[in-house]
Amino acid sequence: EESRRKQEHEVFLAKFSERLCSEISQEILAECIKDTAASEIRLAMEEKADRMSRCSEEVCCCLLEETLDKEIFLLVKDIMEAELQRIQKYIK
Amino acid sequence: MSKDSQMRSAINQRLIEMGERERLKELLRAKLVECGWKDQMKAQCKDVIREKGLEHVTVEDLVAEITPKGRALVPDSVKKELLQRIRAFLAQHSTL
Amino acid sequence: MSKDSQMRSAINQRLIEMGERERLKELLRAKLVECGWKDQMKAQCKDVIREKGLEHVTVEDLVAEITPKGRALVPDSVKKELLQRIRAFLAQHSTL
Repeated sequence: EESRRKQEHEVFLAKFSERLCSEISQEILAECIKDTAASEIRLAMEEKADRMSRCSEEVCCCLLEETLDKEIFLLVKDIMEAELQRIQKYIK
Repeated sequence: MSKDSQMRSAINQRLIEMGERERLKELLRAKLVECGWKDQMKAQCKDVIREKGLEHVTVEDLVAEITPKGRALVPDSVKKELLQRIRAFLAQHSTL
Repeated sequence: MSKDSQMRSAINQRLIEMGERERLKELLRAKLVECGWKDQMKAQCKDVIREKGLEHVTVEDLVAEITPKGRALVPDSVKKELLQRIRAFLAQHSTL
């Protein structure tokens, strides 16, 4: 009877161990997967925000340069023409 | 409540009281990092985000997508070590 | 194509499609007049012409000469306002 009881207990412990192992594994895997997914999405969002900020600055610089170049060219052209006219008038 | 489930409750209770359940969880977390599983999971997440586009993925989607792979990628050696540790603990505390 | 250049293209595309790029240029031109930049530039041009003599200056020379100064003379507040306006636009049209 004693040995039968002992054997039964061992079988119980073996089953219990496997069940506990599987429970803990599932719990930790779910936790780790959720944490990893959340942190990877957060990282990707931060990366995107950084990129957006950097690229906005670059686009802003291009726009500024483009506009300045055009404005400077027109301004110089106008002034040169005006100066020429002034001199021509003076010569006449 | 059957005798088995009574025993299960009692052992679970003791595992919690003695802090062993937390230690087992901690061990598994550490092993998952050590064996590279966590890095593999990060890479999987990055792949899914890249494929689907960040704006089309939620945490839940990502979890659903990578969970089967995550389970399959746990090395047998890690599972075995956890099981051995549980068995050793139960054997050490044979009154349980 | 790198992720950055893809993003820059997408931003430019969006600005052009919605007419915002032209509006931003218009805003910038107005700000350049308002802050006195245009008057300063005119004075710069006249100085160079006076120094070198009109017969020794071409439009290209003058542009090359005054462009670095022209860029440096744009007040930071104007640059900041332009950038803020771009960011606000992108925040409103955040499907990028």
